[in-house]
Amino acid sequence: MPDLETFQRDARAWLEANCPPEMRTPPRNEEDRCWGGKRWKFESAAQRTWLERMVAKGWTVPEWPTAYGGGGLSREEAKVLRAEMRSLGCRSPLDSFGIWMLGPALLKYGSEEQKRHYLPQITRGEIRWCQGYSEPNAGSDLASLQTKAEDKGDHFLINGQKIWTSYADKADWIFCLVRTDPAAKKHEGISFLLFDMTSQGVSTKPILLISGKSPFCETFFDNVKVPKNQLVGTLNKGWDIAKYLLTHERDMIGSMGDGGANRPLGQVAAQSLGTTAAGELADPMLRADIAHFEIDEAAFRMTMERAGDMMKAGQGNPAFSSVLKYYGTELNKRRHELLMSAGGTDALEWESDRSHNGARARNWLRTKANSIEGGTSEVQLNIVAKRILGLPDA
Amino acid sequence: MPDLETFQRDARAWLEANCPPEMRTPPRNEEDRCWGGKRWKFESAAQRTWLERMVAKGWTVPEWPTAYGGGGLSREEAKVLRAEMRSLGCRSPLDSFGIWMLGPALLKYGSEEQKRHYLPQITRGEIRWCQGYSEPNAGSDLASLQTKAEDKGDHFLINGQKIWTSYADKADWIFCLVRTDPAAKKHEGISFLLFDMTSQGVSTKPILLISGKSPFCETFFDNVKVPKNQLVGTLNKGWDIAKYLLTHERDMIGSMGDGGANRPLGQVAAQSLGTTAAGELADPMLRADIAHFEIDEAAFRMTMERAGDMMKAGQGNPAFSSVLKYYGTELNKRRHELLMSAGGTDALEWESDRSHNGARARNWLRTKANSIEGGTSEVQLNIVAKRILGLPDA
Amino acid sequence: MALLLTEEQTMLRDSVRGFLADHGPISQLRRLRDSRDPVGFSRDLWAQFADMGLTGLLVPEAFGGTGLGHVEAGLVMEEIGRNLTPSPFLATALLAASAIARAGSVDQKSTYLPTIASGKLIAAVAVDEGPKHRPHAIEMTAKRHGNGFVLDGAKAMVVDGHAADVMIVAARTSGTAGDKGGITLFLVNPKTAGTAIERTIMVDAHNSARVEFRGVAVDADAVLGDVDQGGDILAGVLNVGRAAVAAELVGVGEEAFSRSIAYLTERTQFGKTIGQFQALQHRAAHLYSELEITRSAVLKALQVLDDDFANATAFVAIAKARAGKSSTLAVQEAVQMHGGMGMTDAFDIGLFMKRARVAQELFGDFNFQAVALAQLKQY
Amino acid sequence: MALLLTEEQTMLRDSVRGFLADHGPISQLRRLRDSRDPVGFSRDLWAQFADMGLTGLLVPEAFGGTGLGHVEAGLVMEEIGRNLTPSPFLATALLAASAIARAGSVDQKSTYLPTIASGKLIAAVAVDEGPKHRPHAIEMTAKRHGNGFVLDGAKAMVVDGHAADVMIVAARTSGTAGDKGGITLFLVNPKTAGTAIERTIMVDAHNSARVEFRGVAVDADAVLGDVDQGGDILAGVLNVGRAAVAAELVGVGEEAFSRSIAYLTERTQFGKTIGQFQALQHRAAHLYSELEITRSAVLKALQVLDDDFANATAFVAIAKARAGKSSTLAVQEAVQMHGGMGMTDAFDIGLFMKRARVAQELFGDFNFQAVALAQLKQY
Repeated sequence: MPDLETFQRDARAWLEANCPPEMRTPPRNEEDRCWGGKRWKFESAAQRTWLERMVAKGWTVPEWPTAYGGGGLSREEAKVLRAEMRSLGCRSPLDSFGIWMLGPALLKYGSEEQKRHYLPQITRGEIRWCQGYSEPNAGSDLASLQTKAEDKGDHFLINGQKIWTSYADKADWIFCLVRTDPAAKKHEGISFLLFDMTSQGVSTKPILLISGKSPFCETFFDNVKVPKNQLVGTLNKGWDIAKYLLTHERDMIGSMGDGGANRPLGQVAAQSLGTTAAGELADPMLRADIAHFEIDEAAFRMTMERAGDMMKAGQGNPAFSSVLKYYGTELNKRRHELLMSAGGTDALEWESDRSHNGARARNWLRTKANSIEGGTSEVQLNIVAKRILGLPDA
Repeated sequence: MPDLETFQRDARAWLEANCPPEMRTPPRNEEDRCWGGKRWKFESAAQRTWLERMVAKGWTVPEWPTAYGGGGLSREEAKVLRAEMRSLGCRSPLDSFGIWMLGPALLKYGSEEQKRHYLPQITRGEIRWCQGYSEPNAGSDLASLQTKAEDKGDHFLINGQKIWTSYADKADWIFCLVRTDPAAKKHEGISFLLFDMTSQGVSTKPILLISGKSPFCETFFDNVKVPKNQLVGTLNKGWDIAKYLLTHERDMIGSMGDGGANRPLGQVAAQSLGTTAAGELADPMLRADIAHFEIDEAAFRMTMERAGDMMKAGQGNPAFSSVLKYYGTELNKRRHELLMSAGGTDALEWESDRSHNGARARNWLRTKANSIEGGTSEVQLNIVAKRILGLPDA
Repeated sequence: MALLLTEEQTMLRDSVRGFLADHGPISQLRRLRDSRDPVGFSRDLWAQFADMGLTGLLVPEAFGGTGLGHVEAGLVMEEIGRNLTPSPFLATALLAASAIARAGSVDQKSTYLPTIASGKLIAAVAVDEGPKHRPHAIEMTAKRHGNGFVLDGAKAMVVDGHAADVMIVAARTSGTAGDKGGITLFLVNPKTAGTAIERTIMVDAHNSARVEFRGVAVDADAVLGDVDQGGDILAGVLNVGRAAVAAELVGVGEEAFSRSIAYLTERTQFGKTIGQFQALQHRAAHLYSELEITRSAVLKALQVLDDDFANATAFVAIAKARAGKSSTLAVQEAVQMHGGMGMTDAFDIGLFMKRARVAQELFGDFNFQAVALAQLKQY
Repeated sequence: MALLLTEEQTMLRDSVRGFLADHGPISQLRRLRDSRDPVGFSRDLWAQFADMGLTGLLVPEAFGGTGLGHVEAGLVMEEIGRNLTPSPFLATALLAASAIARAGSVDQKSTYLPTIASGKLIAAVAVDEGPKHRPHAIEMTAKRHGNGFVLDGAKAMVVDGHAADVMIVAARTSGTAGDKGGITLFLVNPKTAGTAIERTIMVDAHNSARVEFRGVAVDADAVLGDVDQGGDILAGVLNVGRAAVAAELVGVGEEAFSRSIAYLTERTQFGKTIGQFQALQHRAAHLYSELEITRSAVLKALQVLDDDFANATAFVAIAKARAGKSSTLAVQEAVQMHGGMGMTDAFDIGLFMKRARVAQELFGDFNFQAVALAQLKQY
């Protein structure tokens, strides 16, 4: 593939010339990640420069069509680009629910007018989006959502409440599931709307988690007016879009459980607990648990690899992502339980400098949500039982 | 309690005088246990003498009324008697489903005439009984049994098939659940019948298990005539008797998981695998598993003790026996998995003298039935969820 | 003896249960935590404990206590666990009182036990030095100096160390880290020069401190028991602590469980009460079995401490191991069954998970107890 | 390389799958078992293996083989596992062929490899001496005597040892039990005086023997590889064996699983197909996940054996550990889900449980692999 080699050489040269050195180090904290949006304050000139240059190339979204501000790259080219960015240590120029979630949905379900209007803004990081899916009384049964949108002629009138809205307090716009036909069956009266978070009647409230501060909010809608042209797809067919996006989200969360970049647990434990004269971890029972974990984790990483290869080869069941989500998140919880065990009481300090403000404990607590968010482990097991194993409904 | 002390002294004196020395050693094999019945061949004169003497005292069934051949002892006296027998190492004079199962059912549900007829025979070991409950298509759903008993005026006509009938090929009579009203709801058309296994139309076939030979049989009924006075309790109310007996059976099987008499696993494993210089089992991962098991096993034994004490004190939920059955059998399966692990390939020999004809492997395989027979683990968990935790039906 | 509570014990449990639900509920823990209370427990509640005779539960009647036993101590701990009540009960009324009552001189008993029983004295026991409970690994030294000793070393995870009026400190008078012998216990006034106390804010908002001793001089009569013989006393004290924390974990686990069951019968999803889903029913039933089996092991250990204190180690190890494991399962299942709500600080369930994690470490986690048992059983 | 089968590999799998389902099904195992067949495998089937080129799968083409790789070997083992086919494939075509092809002299290769490839020679590898796989614990000695060696010792769990025409025997030429060095491999004719073979009837009705060597004299050219250097060759052979048995366990586990799923959709209880019960659905879905994750690990190990043979140990340990654990879960769940029927000898499901247990032990059980991995990772 001579073209791909040329592309690789060119991409590398461009990255070397254009990626500021400060943007070639891993983000140290939340602020080092660029989320964009109307209220965004760049951390540094380099962060701004890097975003602007990548936007100009269309490489904040390398595979989107150039007509909408994308890079127009093929899947293979995009893969090469990502590999080159990784090899140079380039940071992501823009993190965005617009790119990860809304964009794919608009590309598939949006009108041409909506694509031309919203997608370029997303690629440039001009609008920061949040996702209005979950509701307090819905939980795993997402489709039972109650936030209603009444047809008022030229606009919808929105009333209701969302929960687990990530960065709702920082977002400019929301993509939101609402009930437009309360009389229909629960999956058939839902629509997918976009609207401005500064609209009259929108308010947000951050959620404190057991691990401490979080990006999550409760979001309230009190007689919010939304123009009708902000409906995406067909009225009352929003559940199709939701399902499409949920699969995306599942893949993302499942892959977080990979843990490939993490230090081997055995080493971490040996550092805090020491080893015997024979070089064995000083806690023999913990050693057994860690060996068991590392076997499972390694095998899971191989499964991520195999699932990726199957996808590329056009093999495999799409519901397999539920296996990855289920196992990956349970594995990640196990990892953090073992880290806590290795850390002992040192890791239980919540506010000291010594414990980096309880970092290990907070991470541990945070992992408990892994098997809840993006579809609970129970929901994933239901999916596997039905869509892969073909077991009958109850 | 001066009376109890007197009883203890007298019982001990009697046992010392009357229990033949050969009957004061643990049974070495199946044949050493006395099951009685018309076709019974005593292994030794001592076995016969011991049975006859105990029968004469009513002590094959110490707590049954003397009118029916029992010993008429109080619960406390019976406990003292058992303790004295244990302390002298006396064998059970008579093993019998008549004593364990049918007797209690007759005492509770039988007519006075039936009690006077059947119970003394049971106490004397004259009739060997088997239990006709399970059917091939029923399984956990015992009440869906299909063996039918048609009312033919002076008798019932039985047609159908039972499975898992222990010692059906050696038994003289059977106590059997049959469907007497096919039109009624499944729990409401069942009756409890007694009949002679030598009746025309009864045949049996032993079942070979994965562990080898077994006492279980398939039992077939082809137009078997049963006189009507052999119905126990009310017609179509046999399910009440069945439930009563199932609880008995559950307690018996649950208590088998106790394993109190077994050698500590750690010692068994250390014997076959050796220990390190530090005195630790040479397989560190197996050591971890065994320690975990022994903790659970010890705690389970304490729970058996507590459950017994609660029962005596009139506290506790009768459904607690499901906890014991569930946990005890799962624990016993774990024990045998660990024993196999400690035994390695030596324990996998199936026919050698070295392996005592595969004794360890056969026991291991046999334990797999523990969580199936007498109500599966799944059924026990359903019972706990509903009757103890009060969770709603699906 | 029956493996059941006696009538008196049941009455005590009921009275403590009602009392703590009223006066030491989770809202109190939240208030202490959110206000960053410098003491971290309620002194009022402790005074009420004294009025009820609980502060002197293990103190002999001759020294002003109620002279009850370990089963009674466990009952109180269980209710403390159920309510997540921060209280000096564990360190002062159980650990310190037990150590002094069993090993103290007549003078020491007269000095400390009545004030513990009256609720006037807060005490702490300082054993561990690293992140894991390893009582034989003590490195802190006590060197003879004149008539007394000089203490040097640092202790971690000293429960109530920031509030203690007296500390029982385990230091090495001979041997080296890893030796079972050579440990001596000292009664130390934390105001003594050279003592530095840092209160550590823990994940569970319960109280703990790190304590440094730099050339801390103590008199010879500060020795509790005999020089070099502290290991045996300590073994007994730690067994009391393990059984007590196991009882607390029973309370933590069962309360988390009963809240989960309540949630399962309230919450609806997909048109059903989630408690109708069989997969959750079976997990709940399994968890119930685990908790009941743990309850037996804990009661047994407490009874053996009462009846045969010197031979309780295996029973206590089984109890603490089981309590750590089954309460961990209970809080994990509780968070998962509560779904997203369980992840919020506004819900109580996360507080149970936090406390269970700390209590799992206290006086040895599951792995510690399992190794101890394997060693006792010689494999 | 993609972690998938290539087109050629998929074709091979499909052809072996069809072939074994027809010619090596479970009924064959039953017949061999119930007739107490003295050989314990079908010589006809082995001849057919030769016709298909499977006997010489790891034999280089220059010596009459097909020169395929470990992934292909794994595919055959998986189908063998699915059908519980007793076959010399593991010991002869994989272990012995691999050892001789990698370490043999030109003479040894010319002598043995073509006859292995043609299906004429049955071989066995004798390593373990005790009940557990402990390759460093070898005590059997080979003492120099004239130009050759004299072998003394006893081997256990020699797969196909009763039928072998040649045995590769690991013995100690220096050092003592526990040393990693000092092992030498010998090619021994089992008819040599002093060799006593006892066929052992195993729980799974597959073939194994115990072999005793009392003063068995062999020539110098019986040495495979170099004297004292057999440990490295053996490590490679054992890795091949581990990965192969892991692949067999994938077949065993998945077949037991798919039979369970079929049963769940057929059997009714309480008016429902039992597959409708959510508790069973979740257990089935969990088990499916475990098996799929194991499948990845096994394929990976086989690929690494093909690509980087010398560095495959960690991958192989992971594969064998996972395969042992998840197949054990699969057969346990299978028996439980089949209820009483699963306990009868008349049903096949128990045979899967038996084979899984033996394969778990072969070349190291889960615990052995876990320790190996911890040692490799230095903790």
